[in-house]
This record gives sequence, structure tokens and C-alpha cells, in this order.
Amino acid sequence: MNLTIDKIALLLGMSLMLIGLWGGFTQKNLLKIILSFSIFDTGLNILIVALGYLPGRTAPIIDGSAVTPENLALVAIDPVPQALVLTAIVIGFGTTALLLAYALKLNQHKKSLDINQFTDLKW
Amino acid sequence: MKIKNSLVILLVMAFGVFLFQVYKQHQTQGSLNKTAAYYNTNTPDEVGASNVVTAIVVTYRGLDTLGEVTVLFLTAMIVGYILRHGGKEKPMKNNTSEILITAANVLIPGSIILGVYVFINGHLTPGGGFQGGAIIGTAITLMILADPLGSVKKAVLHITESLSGFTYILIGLAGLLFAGGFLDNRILPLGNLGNLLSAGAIPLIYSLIGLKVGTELSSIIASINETGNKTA
Amino acid sequence: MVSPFYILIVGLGLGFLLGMTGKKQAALTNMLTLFAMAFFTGVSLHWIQGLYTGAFQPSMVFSAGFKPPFSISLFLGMHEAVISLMINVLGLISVWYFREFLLRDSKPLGAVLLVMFMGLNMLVFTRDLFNIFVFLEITAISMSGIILMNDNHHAHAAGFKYLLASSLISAFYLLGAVLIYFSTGSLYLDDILTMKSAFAPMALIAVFLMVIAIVIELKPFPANGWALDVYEAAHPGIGAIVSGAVTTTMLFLLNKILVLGSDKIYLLTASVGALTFLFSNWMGLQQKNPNRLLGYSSIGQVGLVLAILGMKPVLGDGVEMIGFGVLLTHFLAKAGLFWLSGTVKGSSLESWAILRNNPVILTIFGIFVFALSAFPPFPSFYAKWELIIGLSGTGNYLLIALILLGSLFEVIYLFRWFGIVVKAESEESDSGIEWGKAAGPALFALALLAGGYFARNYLSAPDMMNFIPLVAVVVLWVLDFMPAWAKNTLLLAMVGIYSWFYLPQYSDYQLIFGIIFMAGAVLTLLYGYSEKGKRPGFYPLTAMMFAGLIMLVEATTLFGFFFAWEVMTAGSYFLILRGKKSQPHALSYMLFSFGGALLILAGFAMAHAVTGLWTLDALVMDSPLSPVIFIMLTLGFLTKTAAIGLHIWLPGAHSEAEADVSPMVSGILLKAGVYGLIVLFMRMGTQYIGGVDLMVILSWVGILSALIGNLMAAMQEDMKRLLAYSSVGQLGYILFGLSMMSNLGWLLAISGAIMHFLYKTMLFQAVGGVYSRTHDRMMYRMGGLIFRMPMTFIVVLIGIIALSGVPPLSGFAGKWLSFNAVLQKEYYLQGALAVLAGAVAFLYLFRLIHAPFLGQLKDNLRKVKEASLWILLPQYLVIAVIMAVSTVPGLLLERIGKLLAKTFPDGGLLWVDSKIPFGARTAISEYGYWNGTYVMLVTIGIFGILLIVQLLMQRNNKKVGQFNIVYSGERPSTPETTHHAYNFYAHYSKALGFLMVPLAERFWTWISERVHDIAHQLRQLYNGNGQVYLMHIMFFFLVCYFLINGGF
Amino acid sequence: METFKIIMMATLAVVMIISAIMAVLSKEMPLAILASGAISLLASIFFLILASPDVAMTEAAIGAGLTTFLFFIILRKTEQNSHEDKK
Amino acid sequence: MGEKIVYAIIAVFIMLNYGFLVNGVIRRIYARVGRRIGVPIYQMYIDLFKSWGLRTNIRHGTMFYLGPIFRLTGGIGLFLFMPAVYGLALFTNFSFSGDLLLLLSFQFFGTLGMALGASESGHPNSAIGVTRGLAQMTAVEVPFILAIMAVAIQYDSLSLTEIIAQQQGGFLNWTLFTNPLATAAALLAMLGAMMRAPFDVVLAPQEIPIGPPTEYHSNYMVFLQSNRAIFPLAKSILFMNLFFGGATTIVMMLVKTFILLMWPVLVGVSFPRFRVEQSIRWFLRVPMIIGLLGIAYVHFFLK
Repeated sequence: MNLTIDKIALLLGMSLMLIGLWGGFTQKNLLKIILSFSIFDTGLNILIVALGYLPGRTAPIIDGSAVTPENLALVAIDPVPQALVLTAIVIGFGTTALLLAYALKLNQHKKSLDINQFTDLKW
Repeated sequence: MKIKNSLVILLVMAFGVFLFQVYKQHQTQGSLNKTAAYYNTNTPDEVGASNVVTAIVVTYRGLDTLGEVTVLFLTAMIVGYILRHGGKEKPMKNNTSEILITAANVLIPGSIILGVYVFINGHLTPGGGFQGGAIIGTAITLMILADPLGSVKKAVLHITESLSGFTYILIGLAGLLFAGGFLDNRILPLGNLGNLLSAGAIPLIYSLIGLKVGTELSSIIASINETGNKTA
Repeated sequence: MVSPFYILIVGLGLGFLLGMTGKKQAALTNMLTLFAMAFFTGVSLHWIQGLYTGAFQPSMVFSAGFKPPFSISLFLGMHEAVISLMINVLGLISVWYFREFLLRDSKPLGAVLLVMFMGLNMLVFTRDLFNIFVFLEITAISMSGIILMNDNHHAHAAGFKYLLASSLISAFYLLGAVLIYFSTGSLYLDDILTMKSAFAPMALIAVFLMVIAIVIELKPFPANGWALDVYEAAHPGIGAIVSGAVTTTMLFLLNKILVLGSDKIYLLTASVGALTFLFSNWMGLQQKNPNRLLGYSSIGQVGLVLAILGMKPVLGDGVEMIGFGVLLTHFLAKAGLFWLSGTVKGSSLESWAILRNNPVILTIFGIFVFALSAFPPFPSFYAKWELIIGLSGTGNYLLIALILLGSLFEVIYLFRWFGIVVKAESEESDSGIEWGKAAGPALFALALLAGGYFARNYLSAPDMMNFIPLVAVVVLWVLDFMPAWAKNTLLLAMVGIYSWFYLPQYSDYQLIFGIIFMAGAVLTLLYGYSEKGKRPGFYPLTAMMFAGLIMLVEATTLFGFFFAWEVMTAGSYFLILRGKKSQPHALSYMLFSFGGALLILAGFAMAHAVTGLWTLDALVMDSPLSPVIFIMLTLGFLTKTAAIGLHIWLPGAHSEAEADVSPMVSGILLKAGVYGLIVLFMRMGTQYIGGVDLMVILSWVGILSALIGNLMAAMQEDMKRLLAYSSVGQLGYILFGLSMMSNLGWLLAISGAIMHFLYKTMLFQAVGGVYSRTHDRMMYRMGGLIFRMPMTFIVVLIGIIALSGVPPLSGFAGKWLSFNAVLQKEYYLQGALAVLAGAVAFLYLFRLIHAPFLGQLKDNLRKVKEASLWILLPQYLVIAVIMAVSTVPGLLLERIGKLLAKTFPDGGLLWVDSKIPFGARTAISEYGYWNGTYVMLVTIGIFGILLIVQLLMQRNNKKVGQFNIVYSGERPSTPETTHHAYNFYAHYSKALGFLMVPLAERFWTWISERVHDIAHQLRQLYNGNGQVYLMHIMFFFLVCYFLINGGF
Repeated sequence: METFKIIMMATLAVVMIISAIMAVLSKEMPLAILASGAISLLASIFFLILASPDVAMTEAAIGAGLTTFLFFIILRKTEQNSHEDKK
Repeated sequence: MGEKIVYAIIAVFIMLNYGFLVNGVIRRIYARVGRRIGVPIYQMYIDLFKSWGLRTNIRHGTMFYLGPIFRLTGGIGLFLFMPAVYGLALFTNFSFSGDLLLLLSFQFFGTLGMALGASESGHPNSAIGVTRGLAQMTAVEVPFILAIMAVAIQYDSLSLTEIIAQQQGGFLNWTLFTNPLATAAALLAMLGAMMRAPFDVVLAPQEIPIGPPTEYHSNYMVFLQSNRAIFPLAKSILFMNLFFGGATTIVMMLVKTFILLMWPVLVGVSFPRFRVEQSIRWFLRVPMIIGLLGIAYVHFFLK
């Protein structure tokens, strides 16, 4: 297999996603579950950036020397995935924070972080 | 339990198979697609920002960014709301170590300045409102931790947050009224590429975002930190 | 033209500002939130108005001054405007509804609500795929906030599960949006759409991801445990938002994205939707908590819309309108129900019983339940019709079956609930509902009615219906405050006027049944004068049933017929439900009727698919499908005529109904089924399946109904149940007659229908009269009433002589015809059973007259008075008719015979003049002859002579008390022991008990138990563990993926 | 140069995967949180290499910084709760 | 029309008297079997006049009063609705009013009236008797109808006159010989219809020793006894017409009916009594199967 940077990143992202998922499905501790999902998110972000990577190109920022307004389109990579991932990271943080706050609240009720404790509603 | 675990393994593996399909289908592109090419070609002229990512984040896809800010806003609100009946924790003096206070005193001003720098230069260099905001947020959080009795008034945080958000909207509105559309940065002159005061309203917007994000992040942490453990 | 961005500006701007406010400004905050929502609504209205008048064109609004695909754009057309109006109105009412909460937690709640509804609007407008992700997240996060309005650990756990689930879902969506960008280089929907034909495999995966993410947002089975918890734990007002606004948005969004999908994706959506509809409603059967029940129902309804949207490649663009019909109904009804739920204290279905203390609220509740069950005139009814018609046109029978089964389950729990609300014990006399909170439901109920009115315009079938009968319903509803006698007179007058104008326009069978229905209305309404007070609700419902019946007779199209059928079912259901203990029976009536109606609908749809006609003549066909259609329609009608096996609803429903409702539902309503069978048989004729003549099977069904119905009747202690079972038997005869498909057979059936109408009306009224005086229905507790109620006794006497077919009264005609028809048709075995059934009829009839009227008078009944004049009057009118028809049978039979000659030219009766005057003619059949007039005269002659002899012979005839002879005037014991009435035919049940084993009831009980068991097993899936719910989502996702991509 | 970069990245990737497994499996919550923070930090290096400095900064500031911070605070709070319960 | 009425009155008068005598004979036969001497054959007349001669009579109510009238109307009506002697105007009666089916249904007229009357007496045993009678009747009906159906199919007619006409020309044309199965079914049914032993449990409540006839006395009794005379005779005539070639002369009619009446009597003296449920089961088993076979026979072999 001819490993390139983006392929490594892709595989890494996918592995992190799978590990995160695995953790999210197997761990009983609420914090662990949240943690697993944040790993999953990180993996997803890596995956996205890796998918948009163009080998050999640089960041889409005009620095006046290597990248100029004129050669921007030729040397810089696609800026859109970056913008999207940026958004995704921030939103991911928001979700994680909310989940943590919820976990704290749940912990206040039952003095436990075991997800099996919170199954009063069912069927 | 064993069955469940093997089910999980099966699910994860199946998802792995799915991801592998994505991997297999992926072809590394040689050139930019039309959207990216457009951005990389026209950003300097149309938006006047050196950092194309910033141009996209603030202007081209400004609506997304506004949404992003809104997400953080909501998060801050809701975290407070979730923990509303936890009661205030009596902060304990001895919780804060000397080291932390010292470190805070050294770090905080630096951090804030760094943060401000990052978002003001968002259109020129990597980074911007979110990154700068996060740095500021960390700084404020340090302040809160170092001074649990609360020299940082939450009200100040809220007012800053609200006003910066509101101004952001107003600038967007100005774009709608005076320029091409909602959140158009060209309500202010584009200036010269590479200057601090260029790229129209981008520096302004990014600063507001930075402030807002910073205050939001810190108020999230503050809310959590202040919660006691009373059961509602 | 107000840019849709103003919704965002006002929503977010105000939202951000609200972040500053504190507790002190709560009132202001509340005002501002309300104002902003009103502004949203205004914008939507403004656009609708502009687009409707043509002042605006559907337009694209760009952000940041750049054209898409390089910037995010919003699109606003009529669809967007309508959906956003729905969302915003709901938002506005929600804010009003939540004002206590907003005053309490002003800051976060107001802002979150505002931002949320802004986000929903943007989701509707935006054309950018990534932007959708952002606003999806906003929606999810705000949802997780407002769930907390109920500050208890249930809500917290539910919120946590919700958040976990939505983070996984949004990961799917994010990946999809990003992949579509990499694959097509664009995030702009319309741009990508142009590339659809050249999609790379990656783009297909991307579209799949996005679609599946939104599908999961729509809570498909089984990946929906998280949503159910939210419905249960959150404040019902939140339920309204989730089920109404969020779902509506997501469905719209899905419809927006689905256009990118391949036919496979559509098919997947349709299947997922249909399964969700089925299973969710199935599991709903086991729910005891109203909010969770509503949750299941919501999920089910959304599944249905999903299924409809998924049918687009097959059914064309029309599905959007169909889907919208279902969605609109769901939106209005579910939001309304959730709001009502918020005003009801207590978390059991029974606690809703307080609603009935307020007739207006109860009406609103009823409207919601009926709308959800897709009854006319609500939009869902039209949608259901269109959907089934469309589906059968494409041969998707499996899907039809799934959908119909699902809607049957839904009806079960909805009507169980409705029955509980109307009937359950409740001590509270005050509904305790704040009018402020009821405003929303009221508004939405009105909107449902209006929606139904407009939905008619989208009907693909010509309806050509005469809606005038329904006017009576409305008028009486409005005038419901009047006293009963006034409404009674009004309705009588309306029936009179209507029949004056319309009856002359009828012909043939229409005329016969029209007369039955209108005369029935008059007879039962005359009885109505005996009722005092206001009888709230009775008259509009009666009017509804009769309107349905009249419209049924007038119907010329498939749609008209079905519409009328449903109106009639609804009306009669309500009427039955009015009885004191009728709730379970009304429910089973509704279930059988509804199941039957579904079969009718499916049958009509298939018939239309085969012939392409909209009129009832669509049933005239010759196709491999016709036996199937025939079976479905026949079964459908047989549920109404209560053929054996499908009859278990009848005894309870007829006997527990009010005194004057029993004749309506028994004497009159059952004829609707007969009419349906006639309409069907006339057009489809005899059908064969595998060489078996279905009519022969039906003749057996008919005759077994007759036999077993009569046997059961003979075993009843309750006089109304006795009459009810007797109806099963009589209708069995009618079915038997119809199944012969011969002139005589039909003559038997139709004259039987008329006679059954007369007898049953009369007898139920007589029995009602008895009940009105004795307040008892158990015959063995009565006795000797002949001394107290002789007029009623005479009615019953005439009734039983007539009904048992003893000459000289008209019932003999039935026997004579049936025998002749049997011989002609060579149905000897059935004929023998018919005779046995006839003999058994004699048993129950004797019991009916003996037990209450003869024997000894019980002490507690010594002061009973004769039934009131208004009760007797209609009975004696019937007697007059019976006597006339008995004396001159040709009056009726000859006319019907002429009509039948059009259908069956051969084998009819020959009518020959006889020697005596006044039109007495002898009927001559292939085998025998009969002259009713002679028989009458001879009988009266002999009887008269003997009576005179007796009068002359007797000397010193004295009336003495009972037992004067055998016990020398001393009563040996109490009447309770010497009136032989209880377990009257013990020896009979000993001998033939095996025929009376309630097999049908056991069968249906077994079915019901299994269905509930399965529901219980299914819902074990939802074990409450958020992690497991995540696994469900992942499982669902993967299954869908591998299904689409043909496995591993 | 390129080969070096690849080897470096592969090493990084392996470290990250190991950290991820550690984060998931570790019984010690602080260790898990730290491992997860490390992943974010290393991810931001990855982003830099993938020519995405903006993303790298965000990941570092938010993913590695604030998220880790938040986890620790929550951890302390929940431990207090559990502790109190035992008392 | 007028002459028909006169003929009818004459016919009824003849049959009544014949019936009284036959009943006397039957009672004697029973007595002889029981090794008693028994009553004189004219005993019925003595009873009648005795009852008639009672000075007072009482009633419990209208239905009680009308019951015997219904009863006798049923008996006479049944007789009058059928041709008793084929081709004899005197005995053609009102058979033009209706066919066989009318007769079958009209049988119940009297039963019903009597049941109502008896019920009104308030006596529990009369009700018990009525239920038994009705229950048994329903079961008897089935084989009987099957037999009649067979006959109707065989002769393609429900008209008694027509059926008799087709049986003329030698006794081998009788249904008895052309369709013995149907005849057998009908004769078995007749046992039940006549309510003689073993199917006389219906009458048991009278024997205990109270019941309708006990409550009914004086001229009611006259009516009931008259009915007892004419009703079984009418039934016999029906059987005769259906299965035994009818009668062409009055004497033949009287002889044939007498023999037919003897049939249940003979069976009755030699069998014990069935309970109601037993007789129901029995009728729905043996005679019904025979009846069905009769129909099958007609359907497959005679048509």
C-alpha cells in the first residue's frame, strides 16, 4: 500500500471514529461515553480534513511570499473543508459541554454515573 | 453481557466496513473544485481578506458562523439552565493553590492579549474569532478558578456577550440594508489586502465573535463550576 | 417584501439581548418573545399573501451578497411559506402557552425558544446542505434545553438520551454534507441537483448519509427510543413543539433533500416509514401514559408521511399533497392533544376524563381523535383515500396492507382513549381547564375543519356529493343548547323537508333504502320526544349518522360512498358510546367498522386501479383481481351486517346503547351493510376463486349467522341483548338471500331488510319503553307486565308473531320466499338449517314475550305504568304498516319484484288476480302459491267464529288472580321463584350447546391478546438505556446502508 | 523529506490510536481525560501538516484546551457528589 | 265463496267428531296395553259436555282467555288450509290460500297462542311445559322439513293438490314407496310432533298434576279437547297427502288417518320417555340424517 499523508490521516480518522464508537457503546460511565464521543468527533474532523487535502499544497492564506493573490488558486488547498471543520469543532464542543452538564445533573440525582441507572423511562 | 459485547463489536465492525467504503471511494483530487477555485481566485478582490478560510467563515458562509455562535450561545444558556437548581457552591479558599494564583496572574493578561491578537488578525493570519475567543475564554476561566470569590462578575460577561452578539446581528443587518446581503462585509471599505484594517467588516465581525465566544465559553465553565450538588 | 432574513435578525438579535436580562424583566422578556413570534408569523403570512395574490414571486434570497453556490441562500416559495406559517403559529401559541414557565425562567427559555423557532424557519428556507447541519444542531441543542422545562430527573435523563442520539445523528449528517461537497464541489442543493445524473459512488453515499440522518431525526422504528422518552418526560407543550414544529420541519427538509436520492433511497424511506407506522402504532397499544401514547402516535404518523414521501418515484409529485394532508392533520391534532395534555393533571389515560365536563373541550378532543384516525371531513381522510388509490394503482399491495394495519392499531388506542375520556369514572365536576390554555387546541381544531374543507379541492376523484345532509349536523351542533324537544322537532322537520325534495329523485334500490333510512329517522325521532332535558350532543350525532346513511344511498362514486360510510360510522359510534356502559362495546364496534372500512377502501382502490372509473360502476369488471376485490369488499360490508365471526361487537353495542339509539343502530344502521352488499353484488356478480363459488360460501356464512345468532338470542337473559343477537340472525337470513343471486333470493333479502327494519325498530322501542318504566333489562326480573303495559304487550305480540314467520302476519312471506328460493337454487342443506334457525327464532321470541310480560307480576313492578305516548306512537305506526303488508303482501313484494326483474329477469314471482277484491293477488312461484289476503281472512274468520262461540258459551266469566285454581288462591311462594324465566332453555343449551361456544369471541380475544403480546415484546426494545438507543440508531443506519448497497 | 514526514505521521497516528484505546479502556478517569486531550493536541499537529492552520488552532484551543478543562471540572464535581454520598 | 264456507264448516264438523272418537279409541288402546279396561270410546263427549256445563269460568287475563281460541284456530286452520280429500269439493277446503309452506308455518299459530295463554296463568309449570314443547318442536321441525323438501323436489311442487295428483294411480306411486327415506324421516318426526311417548315429556308438567289443562277448565277445556281431536287428525292428513297418496274418498281419508294416528301410539306404548335434550339430539341425528339421505336420493336418482 502506498501510504500518503492523506491516507494515513484518513485511516487515523476512521480508527478514532471506530474506537470512539466502540467506547461509546461499551462504557458504562457517562463521562467515559461522552469522552468516547468526543474522540469520535475528533476522528470525524480528521477524516474530513484529510478528505479535502490536496497533496503538496499549502494553507489558503496569502502571506505575500509563497502564496500571493495570483497563485492562490494553484498552490493553496481547498479552504471550504477547513471552514466546515471549524464550525464542526465548535459545535462539537457545545454538544460536549451540554452532555457534561447533563451528566453532572444526572449524577446529582442518583449519585452515580452508570448509564444503566437512568432507565426509569422505558417501553 | 457477552452477547451484547459481541453485538457491539459487530456493529462497530460493520460501521468500519461502511467507513472503508468511503475510504475506497475517495480519490485524491489533483486540482480544486469549482467552489474552492472560486474562493481561492476571488477572495482577495471580493472580500479583501488574506486568509481565505476567514473570508469563507465570516462572509461567504457567514450564516453558518452566526449559527455556530448561536450554538455556543445556546449552550451557555442551557448549561446554566440545566444546573439551575444545583444551588451555589460555597467556594473553599483552600481549593485554590498558591501556584494557580501565581500562574494565573502571569498567564491571564498574556492570554487575553494573545486572544485579542488572534481574532483581530483573523483575516490575515490563521486563527480568528473562535480561536481567539477560546483563548480568552480559557483566560477568564483561569481567573474564575484563581479567584473563586468572584472578581469576575457574571453580569459583565453576560452583557458583553449579549451586546457583542447583538452588534454582530446589526452588522449583518447593515449588510442586508446597505450592501449585497445579510452579513455582507462590504459595508466598510475593503482596504488594501494584507492591512490590519482591511477586508471590510471582517475584523469587526471577528472581534465581536471573539468577544462573544470568549464570554460564552467562560460562562459555560463558570456555570458548571459554580454548581453545588443539591438535588433538585 | 420582507426578507426572510428578518426572521433570523429578529430572532437572534432579540435572543442575544434576552441573554442580558434578569429575573426582574421577566414580564418584558415574555412580551418580547411573544412579539418576536408574532413577527415570525407575520412574515410567513405576509409571504403567503404575497405569493397567493401574485404580488411576490417565489424567490431566492442571497446572503453576503454573493450568488450560490458560493454563499448560502434562502429560498421562499409557497411551500416554504406555508410550512413556516405552521411552525410559527405553533411557536406563537407555544410561547403563550408557556407563559408561566417564561415568567419563571425568562432568560434561558425565551431566548432558547426564539432561537429554536428561528432555526426551524431557516431549516425550511435554506438551500445549503451544510447550513442545514448548523441549524439542525441549533434545533437539537435548543431542544435539549427546553426539555428541561420540567425540572425532574425523568426530563434530565430524557434530555441526555436525546442529546446523545442527536450527536450521533448529526455526525452522520455532517459526514454526508462533507462528502457531497467533495464529490460534487458544491453545497448548494439546486446546483447538486443538476449533477444528479452523474453522481459518483461517493455522492450516493453522501446522499444516503444525509437522508438517513434526517430520517433518524424523524424517529424511525426501531431507532426512536430516545424520542419516546422525550415525549413522556418533557412538558406536553414541548411534545407539541417536537411533534408539530420540529417534525414538520424535518419532513420538509427530508423532502427537500430526497430529490437528490435514487429510487432506492426513496424505496428505503417508504419502507422505513411504513414499518415505523405499523410498529409504532402497534406498540402504542400497550401505552398507559398519555404523553408516551401521543409520542408513539406521533412517531407513527410521521412514519406514514415518510412512507408517502418515499412513494414519490412511484406515485409522482402528487404525494407531496397527500403527505401534506397527513402532516397537517398530524400537526394540528397532535399539537392540540399535547396542549390539552398539559392542562390535564395526572398521568393516566383515565385522568383525561375531566375533559368531558366541558363540552367544548370534549368536542375539540373528539375532533383531534377523529382527525388522527382519518375520518372525514379532515384532511387526513382525503389523504388516506388518495394514498390508497394511488398505491393500488401501482400494485403496492404490501405497503397498503402495512399502512392499513398500522392505522387500525392506531384507531384501537385512540378510540380506547376516547372512550375512556367519555366514560371513565371521574369525581371532579370541573374540567379545570384554563381557557387561555385551551385557546391553542381550539384554534387548531378549527384549522383542522378548515383544512378538511380545502382538502377537498385536491381530491383527484370527482366527489359529486350532496353535502346538504351534513348541514343538519352543523345546525344542530350550533343549536345544541336548546331543549331536546325543540331539536327533535327541528331534526324531524329537516328529515321531512329533505325527503320531500330528494326522495322523489331516488330510484330502485336507492329508493328502498332511502325510505328505510328516512322512515327510520322519523320513527326513532318520534320516540325522542319522550326524553326530557337537553340531551347534549345527541341530535348532532343522530343527524350525523342519518346524514351518512342518506349520503350513502345517494352516493354514485366510490369516493362518495366511502365518505358517507365513514360519516355514518363516526356518527353511530358516538351514538353507541352514549350508552351508560357501552364504552368497550363502542370500541369494538369502532374497530370492526374501521377494519371493515379499510377493507372497503382497499377494495375500492383496487377496483379503481383495474377499471379506471370513479363511479360505483368501477366495480363492474372482469379481472384476475376481481375475486380478491370482491372478498375484501364483502368482508368490509359484513362487518357492518355482523355476519357470524364478525358479529362480536353487535350484542354489546346494540344492547348497551340508549333506548332510542338501539333501534337506530339495529333496525336502521345495519341496512347500510346490506345496501353495500347489494351495490357490490349487483356490479360484481358471482365470483369464483379456484373454481369455488364465493356466493356458496357466503350462503353458508349467512345461514350460520342466522342459526347461531338465533341460538344465542334464545340464551340471553337481557332483553336488549336478545334482540341484538336476533339481528345477527336476521341479517344472516338477508345475507343468505342475497348470496343466492336469484330473483327470489333477493326478494327475500330486500323484503327481509325492510321487515327487519320494521320489526327491530318496533321491538327495540317496545323494550325501550319497558326499560323506561322498569329500569331493568333482565327479563327474569320482570314478569306479568301485560297487566301494567298492555299496549306494549300488543306490540311485542304482533312483533313476535310477525318475526317468527307465523301466518297470517307478514313474516311468513320471508319463510315462504326462502323456501321457494332454496328449492329453486337447490341449496337444500342451507335450507334445512334455515328452517332450524327459523324454529329457534320462535324460542327467543317466545322468551321475549313470556319472561317480561307473562307469568307473575313482581312486587316491585306493581306500580309500573304504561310507556309514554311518544314511545308507543312510532310502534303503532309500524304495526299499521305491518298489518297492511300482511293483509296485502303484494303491496310490497310485487313492487320489489318488478325492480328485481331488471337485475334478475327470470325466476321471479307471478302475481295473479284472485276472486276477491281489493287487490288481493296470489303469488305464484315455480313451486307453490300463496295468497296472503286469503290466509288473513280465513284465520280471522276462524278466530272470530271461535271467539264468538267462546263468548256465547261462557257463563259468569270472572277475572281472578293467578294461582286461584291450583293453589286455591294462595300464593305458594314469592314470584321470584315461581316465575319460570331464568335459564329458560337450559335443556336446549344442553343439547346444542356446542353450537353456542363463543368461538368467534375466543378467536378475536386470542387475536387481541397476541397483538398486545407482540406489542409488549416489541417495546422491550426500548429498555430505557441511552446507550442501547444509540446502538439502535447505529444498527438502523447500517441495516439501511447495507440494504441499499446490496449487502456486505 | 516526504518519507520522514510519513513516518512521523504514522508514528503520531499510532500514538493517537493507542491514546484513544487508553482513553476508552482506562479505569482511571483523569488518565482517560488526559489521553483524550493528548489526542486533540496531536490532532492539531496533524491538521497543521494537512495545511489547515485554522483548524489546528481551533482544535488546540477548544478540543485540547477547553474540553479537557471542562472534563476535569465535571470530574471533580461528580467525585464530590459521590464522595458526599458515601459520607 | 259462500259454498266454500259452508263446505268448510261441514268438513270441520265431521273431522271434530271423528277426532273425538279416535281419541277415545286411543285411550282404550293405552288402557289395554296397561291391562286396564279403559274408558268407553264416547268418553270424550261426556267430558266435553261436563266441561261445558260448568257454571262459572274464570280467567287470569286476556291472553289466558284467548289462548284456547288461538289453539283451536291453529288446529282448524291447519285442517282448512289443505285439501283433505283429493278431488272432493267438500274437503278441498281453503287450500287455494297457500301451499305446503303455509301449513308448516301455520302449525305454530296455535302453539304460540296456547303458550301465551298458559304463560299468563302464572303457573311455573306451564312455562316449563312450554319451553320443553318449543324446544322439542324446533328439533322435530328439521327432519320433517327435510322430508318435505324431498317431496317438493320430487314432485316439483309445493302445492299439496299437485303432490297428491302425482301420487295417484296405484299405491306404488305413493311417496312411501317412491321415496321411502323421506317418508321415514317424516314419520319419525311425526312421533315428536304428536308429542306422544317417548317424546311426551313436554306434557309431563300436566301430569304432576298441574299445568295448563288444569288451569284451563270449562269451555276453555272444550276448546282444547276439540283441538286435541282435530289437530292430530289434520297432521295425519298432511302426512297422508304427502306420503301415502292422499285420499280420494272420505272413507279412505278416515282410514288412512286412523292408521297414521296409530303409528305414534304404537311406538309410544313400547318406549320409555326421553328427556328434552335427549330428544333434541335424537331428532337432529337419526331422522335428520335419514332426511338428508332422502333429499340426496331425490336429487341424484329421481331428478
